[in-house]
Amino acid sequence: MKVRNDYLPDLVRIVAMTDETVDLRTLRLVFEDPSLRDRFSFLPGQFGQYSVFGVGEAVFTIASSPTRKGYIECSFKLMGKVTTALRDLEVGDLIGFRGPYGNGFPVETLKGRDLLIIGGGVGMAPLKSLIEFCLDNRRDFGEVTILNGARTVADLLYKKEMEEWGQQEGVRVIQTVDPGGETPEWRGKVGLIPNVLNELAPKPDGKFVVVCGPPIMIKFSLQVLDRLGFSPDRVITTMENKMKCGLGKCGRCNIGPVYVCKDGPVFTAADLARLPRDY
Amino acid sequence: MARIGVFVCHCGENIARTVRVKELAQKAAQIPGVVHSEDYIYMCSEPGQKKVRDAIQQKKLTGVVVAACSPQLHELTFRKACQEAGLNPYLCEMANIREQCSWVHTDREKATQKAYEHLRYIVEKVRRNRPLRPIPVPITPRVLVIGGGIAGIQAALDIADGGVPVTLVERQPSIGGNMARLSETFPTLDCAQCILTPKMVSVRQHPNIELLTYSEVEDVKGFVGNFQVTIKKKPRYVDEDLCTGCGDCAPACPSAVPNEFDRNLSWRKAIYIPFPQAVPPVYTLDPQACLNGPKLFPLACERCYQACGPKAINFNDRPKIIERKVGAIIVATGYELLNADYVKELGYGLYPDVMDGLEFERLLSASGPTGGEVVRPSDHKVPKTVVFIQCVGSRNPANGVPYCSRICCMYTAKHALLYKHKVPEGKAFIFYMDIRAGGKGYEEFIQRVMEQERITYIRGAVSKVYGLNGKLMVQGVDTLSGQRLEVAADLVVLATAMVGANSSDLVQKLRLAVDRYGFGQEAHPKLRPVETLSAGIFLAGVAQAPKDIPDTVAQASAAAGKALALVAQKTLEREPTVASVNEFTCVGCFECQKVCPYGAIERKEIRDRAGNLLKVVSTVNTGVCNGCGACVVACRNKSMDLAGFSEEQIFASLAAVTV
Amino acid sequence: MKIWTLQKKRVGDWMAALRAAGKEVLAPCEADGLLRFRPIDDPSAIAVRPGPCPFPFKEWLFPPHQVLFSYQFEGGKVNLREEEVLVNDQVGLFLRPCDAAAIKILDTVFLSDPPDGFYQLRRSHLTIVTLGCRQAVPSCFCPAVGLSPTSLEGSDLFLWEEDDRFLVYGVSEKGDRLVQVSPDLFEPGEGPEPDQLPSPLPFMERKEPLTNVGQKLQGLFESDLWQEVGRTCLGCGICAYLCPTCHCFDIVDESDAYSGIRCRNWDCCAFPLFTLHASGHNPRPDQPSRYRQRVLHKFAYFLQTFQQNMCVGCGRCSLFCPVGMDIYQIVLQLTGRCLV
Amino acid sequence: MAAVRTDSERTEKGWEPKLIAFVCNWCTYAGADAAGTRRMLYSPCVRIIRFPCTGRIDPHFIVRAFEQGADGVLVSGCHPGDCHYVSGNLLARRRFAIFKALMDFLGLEPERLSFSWVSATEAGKWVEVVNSRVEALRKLGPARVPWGTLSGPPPSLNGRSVAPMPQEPLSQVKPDDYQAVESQLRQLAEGLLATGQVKAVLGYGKGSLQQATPIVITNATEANQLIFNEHCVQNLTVYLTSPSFRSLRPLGVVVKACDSKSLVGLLQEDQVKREDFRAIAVSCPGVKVNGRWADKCLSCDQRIGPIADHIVGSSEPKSTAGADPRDWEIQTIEKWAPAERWNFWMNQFSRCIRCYACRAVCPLCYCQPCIADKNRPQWIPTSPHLKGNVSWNLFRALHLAGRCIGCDECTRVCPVGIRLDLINRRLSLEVAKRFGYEPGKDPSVPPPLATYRPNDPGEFIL
Repeated sequence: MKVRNDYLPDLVRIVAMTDETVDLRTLRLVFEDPSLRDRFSFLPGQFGQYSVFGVGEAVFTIASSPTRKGYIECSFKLMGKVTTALRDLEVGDLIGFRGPYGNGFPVETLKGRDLLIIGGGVGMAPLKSLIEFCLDNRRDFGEVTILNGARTVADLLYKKEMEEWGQQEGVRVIQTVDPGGETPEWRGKVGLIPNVLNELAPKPDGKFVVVCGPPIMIKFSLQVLDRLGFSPDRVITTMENKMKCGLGKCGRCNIGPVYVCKDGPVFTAADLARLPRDY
Repeated sequence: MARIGVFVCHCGENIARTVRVKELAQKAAQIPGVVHSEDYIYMCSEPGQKKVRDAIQQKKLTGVVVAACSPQLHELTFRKACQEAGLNPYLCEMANIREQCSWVHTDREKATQKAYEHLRYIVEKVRRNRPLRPIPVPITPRVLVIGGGIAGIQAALDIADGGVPVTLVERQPSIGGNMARLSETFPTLDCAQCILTPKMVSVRQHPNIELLTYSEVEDVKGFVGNFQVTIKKKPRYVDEDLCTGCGDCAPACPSAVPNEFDRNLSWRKAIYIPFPQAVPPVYTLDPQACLNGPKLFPLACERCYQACGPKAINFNDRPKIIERKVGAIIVATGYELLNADYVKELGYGLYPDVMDGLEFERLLSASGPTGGEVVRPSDHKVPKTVVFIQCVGSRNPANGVPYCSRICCMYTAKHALLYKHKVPEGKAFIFYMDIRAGGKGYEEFIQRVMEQERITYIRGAVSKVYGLNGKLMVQGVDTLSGQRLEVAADLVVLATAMVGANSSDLVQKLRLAVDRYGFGQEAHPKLRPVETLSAGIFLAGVAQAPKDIPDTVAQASAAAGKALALVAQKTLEREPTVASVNEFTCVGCFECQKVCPYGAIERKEIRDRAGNLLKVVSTVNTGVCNGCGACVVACRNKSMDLAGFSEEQIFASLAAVTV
Repeated sequence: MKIWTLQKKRVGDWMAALRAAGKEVLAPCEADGLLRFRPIDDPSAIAVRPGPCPFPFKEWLFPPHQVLFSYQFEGGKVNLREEEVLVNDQVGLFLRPCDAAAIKILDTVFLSDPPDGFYQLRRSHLTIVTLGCRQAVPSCFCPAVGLSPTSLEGSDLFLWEEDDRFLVYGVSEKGDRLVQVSPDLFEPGEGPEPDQLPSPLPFMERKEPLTNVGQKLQGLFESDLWQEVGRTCLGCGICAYLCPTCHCFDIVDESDAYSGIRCRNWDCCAFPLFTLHASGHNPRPDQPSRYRQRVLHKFAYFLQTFQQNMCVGCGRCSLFCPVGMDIYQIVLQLTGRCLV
Repeated sequence: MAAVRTDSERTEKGWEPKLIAFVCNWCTYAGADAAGTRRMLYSPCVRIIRFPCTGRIDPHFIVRAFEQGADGVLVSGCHPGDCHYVSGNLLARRRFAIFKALMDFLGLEPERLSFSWVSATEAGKWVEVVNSRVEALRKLGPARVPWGTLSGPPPSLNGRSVAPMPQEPLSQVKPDDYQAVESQLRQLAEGLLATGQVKAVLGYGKGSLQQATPIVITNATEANQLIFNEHCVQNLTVYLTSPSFRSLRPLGVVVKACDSKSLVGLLQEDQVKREDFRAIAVSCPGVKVNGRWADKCLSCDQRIGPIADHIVGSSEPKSTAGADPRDWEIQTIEKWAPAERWNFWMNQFSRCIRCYACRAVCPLCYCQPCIADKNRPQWIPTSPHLKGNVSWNLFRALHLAGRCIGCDECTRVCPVGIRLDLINRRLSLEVAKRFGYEPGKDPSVPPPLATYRPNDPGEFIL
């Protein structure tokens, strides 16, 4: 008997790939099943399980915006078994995808607001989805400030996109690299994101902040935002715990009573403050 | 997914006769990851190779599999072709469908299937190959020679003549080694000193040779091409530059001790020169023998100082530490004579007139303690009957060493001959087990001694030597006649076994494998007799195994050639198929280190940012690793892997042949 | 609630009838010294001992190894093949009340949205026949988690041993249908309410309530006590694998170059790899923090999400722990009610 | 796995045996090439896989070959003394001797696993070896495929009662024997803690359900919580490598004679430093498992093990040691036909649930991560199906060969009762017989599989 099988992925084909950095690659994927191409919908911030058959699954956020139909994108960093296998694939190869999972960014709440979007390293991936969503629904959102950082100039993601975004009206892009990571041609800032944030000292004024990046960066950025007077309800971040099922069953990603895969990955700083430090 | 190209060779009819090559190429095209597949009559021909190059470029291949003959024949050919087309050569491998398939099977069906599975295995392997680059190892153009005997001298001269600087380290005050002790050399009976001394002088004068006598190797670090050597120069208490070797000091010295160069058959002073032709020709003050005591303080006697014209004596001399970087090392540490209990049973050490071969050499030598006159040490009388005993300790696994010392038959014959020449009326008896005279002119020499010199050869063993009424009674058995016999001798000369003089200390510093008799282990007993298991370290002379002077000199030149060939390159390119360690998962049990025959595995400390030691892990010195993979198997949690034969490759290969 | 009686010697007839009706009977039986639920034909093979069967029933609903789907590679293509699951109607016979209650807990996990198809299918084919406990073993602590030797939680039929017969309580319709398979074996009977049955409850020692410790335990999250209680945990998976409610799993691929399967295997929060990220970061870096997760998941987090504890007091984890860690005592110790 | 041929496929008409040959590059591969050059015909049923050296050939590759459906495996390399890498084949000889002994014990037909020395010139020998192996496989028929199935009902070892059981020499042990040790132990621990010689004492305390449980005492006043009795069965040395115990160094650890041997192993393998612990050796009359004297205690004649910094109680060897009843069980198994042995062990392994408790309690299973956790490649299938279970149990046994000191903790804790002790003991006997080595004696001696002797027995090699 065939059973409901949420673990069965849909086949997606790699139609394009972009090397963002030495160890970070973006894939553009198209569902094999033509009906799915139209039917598939998701929210910025939601994620999926990407399968390399014979190797396994890995979780990445969908890096493209739901407003851009017909394909999805993911950016992944060379880390373990699955990402290594993904790295060996070529345009035209088939992989599996199941999703979308998780809660996504609260785009309804964000509507009408000024946004401060802070991303470090591969943490820019979910933010790219959100930014593209905002730009595609430009009138729904206020000013968008993007603070993007990486260890070195070579480690910055979405270089082309950043340039395009920065040219849009009401969008400001600030880029920074860690001290020592700059090149002679570098015109951006030099400094760790929390420090740059401190320096910029944005005013809360009803702004919503979305922070995404390595745990240490999030930790210190939240502290700075707190000092700057941002309400924890209006500071939004995403968690990345180890996940297997994506369905709130396998017991791996929970932080206290919360399943990151189901109840997250998007949390407000206020939510996080209520959770045990088990991440 | 990978983009593999498969090229099936017909080898004329050699493969195509048995294997359906067209079918093979078609089936190969269906293997996941294969994007190009073709067959051709002679893949190794230039048009064949061009097919490979073109496909690499046109189809952007990430791997190449050539199904043809044995990789031993053409892997290099095809790898070169790949490299020319811009593909890393290590992404190309061969499936051997000729030697191991078409030539050994007749059933076309089964041979084709086998060829297909074999091809598929290589495809799976190549899919998981990583581009590798040869490991460059820079080479320091200097060679260290340890030991200044004839082997070390010859090696140093050859290398220096080749234009490469040499540091020659000798433990004793003078170079020359054991050969300097010899009287005349078999089978031609040239005087040892006469042929050795010019070489010793050349060593001293050669601009490319740095001679460090009275020095010892303290420490050796690094690896092939890059050894860092620390040498300790012991204090001579005589300034080598000021000393003219005039010898005025020695007569002034009131303290005399046995002269070790003469095997204690004569005396020397506390300030001495080992022998008149010593190189360097300078004196050495032996603090152990000096009246001032080993610390030369407080000074009670300064007579040598007073006698020394150039004021070369310096009581405050201190050891000097000399550091040298060298690219290769030649170990020419020579031999010692065995001092086993068995030797004592024959009266050695008990009766002064039982001596070993080297002592007898000194007696025979014109520069020896008696000026070449053969007299008994006990009473300085000329011995009328001399018994020579061969194989003392040699070929005697129970009480000595199991091997043949190789030179005793020859030198004993020489001893007997020289004795007979000096004491024509004397009687010489030789006890032997077999006569081994396997060298150019050796058998003739033995025959001459036996036939012309009226020396009595007795095939048999000696059980005991004891003193009776001023004579040495030699008890033995003539195994040819089965008779027990006893000879009353005036002098007994033992041809004692040779053992390697590699001190365990030095061996450890060099990470050198030696057998239990002190002989260095060569990398291959037949094909690489000069190399050791440690790349860049070579053996010369008796340090490797007992041998005579011509063999020693030949091997020394061979070692010099090897060392020269090594340092002649600016950098050394080593095969990149070496082991590597995953430091994250390594638990530091060092099982790998225990099984590595090359000492390529080192310990590495992993510390956190604060400097706290987190763990100690293994790390592979790629300059030393030979890629055998023993460590990978020994590693229980597979923190090790071997490039070119990785775990992933082997597992995938297995899946492909067993399906 | 309907009550029948069933003669013990007729259990075999009942089993035969159930089998004739196409049902598979799973009961505790012993093979090579190992006691676990196995499909059986012969009633004499049934081995019921005091206390729960060492190996819990969960393997029949949530197998240690479940193939989710398989795939083949052909050239550049991948063909996915869904896994067909063949399930008979099954009767779980002689589960203990704690085991039945545990299945209810698994239900909350696997049947809550989105339901797990594999579990759902098996669960819908399963009827649970529980045997009340006339005797407790020292490790039992069901009263401490709000259950009892006569609890009906999760049961479809509840049996009570009385001399040569069983009192049979019909707890659910599903259970009643089992009686209807061979109604002549069951005589209508009378009996006390299950909680009035002469169970060993009054004599059980381990009944200090663990039902309302969640808040307190969570408050201890940063406490050093975890180091103390968790230090001797060896990180083996016995407690989780023998626990009737633990349900963590791993998803892995097994393949060669040409085909493979994706499957779901039991996993355990005590294993170091459980939460290890590919980046090398591990939110629970040591055994005490993993043990904390186990305790908190059972007695705090699950409670918050599903309003019940994830522990049924069967005591298996404590009894089979290689180093004698007793979760009952440890929770008491952590919440300051026990000094041992 | 889909790739494995089913039994029916394999027994169809036209079945041909499949022999996988693992050969070294320098001798046998060249020998096989030579056979080709001379056009010597041999069976096409062989598949040759080239390795740099027999020293690179991991027993696991052989297991994998069988797992994937090979009917037989042949390993071939250079004759002793000819190894291109000096000693690879000599190390391999030791490894394979043990592996072969293990596979024999598990019931793999001996003909399925062969070893040979074939030099580059011995083309004829190569042909002969391959043909004879293929013929042997043809006679045996297809391997039990997929690897790890039962081909019939497993025999039972439930013959313990009829076994010639040794007298239980431990019957004379009295409670007093423990009590004296216990009180001295408390005194000693108190002293060690009070004087700061150790930061903590790891010993046994009273458990709530089990009669003894490991406890950590950090305060001299708590020393009276330490107990020592016949229930103190756990081997506490397992904690010495635990990160949670790092802050407690130097740690006083209570060891019985058998546990003390694992300290030797840990020192030998650089896992503990001598200064990090003090071994508190308790004079042990014996311990019980499930109410019976532990098997290991029946033949134990020591009260104090090799590493003892402090001795509590008598160190006199016991005069009453008897035989180990497992030797009889091992003999029984060895009398069975291979198929029976195979079924016995497959039945055992089929129960494994991969809780890895055997690994967790083993003091010498300290690898972090373990090979079972390694997924590139997946050495051991993690699924608790028979194939993965066989791999796991087989490799744990191999990794312990020459290292297992026989504390039997793995067997004691196994929740499904797998007789790991029989496998460990069988391999220990093999190591002792072949290499004259006994684990847990001398930390300065290299473990037997990390070394070799030029004249090690190689009677199993063609």
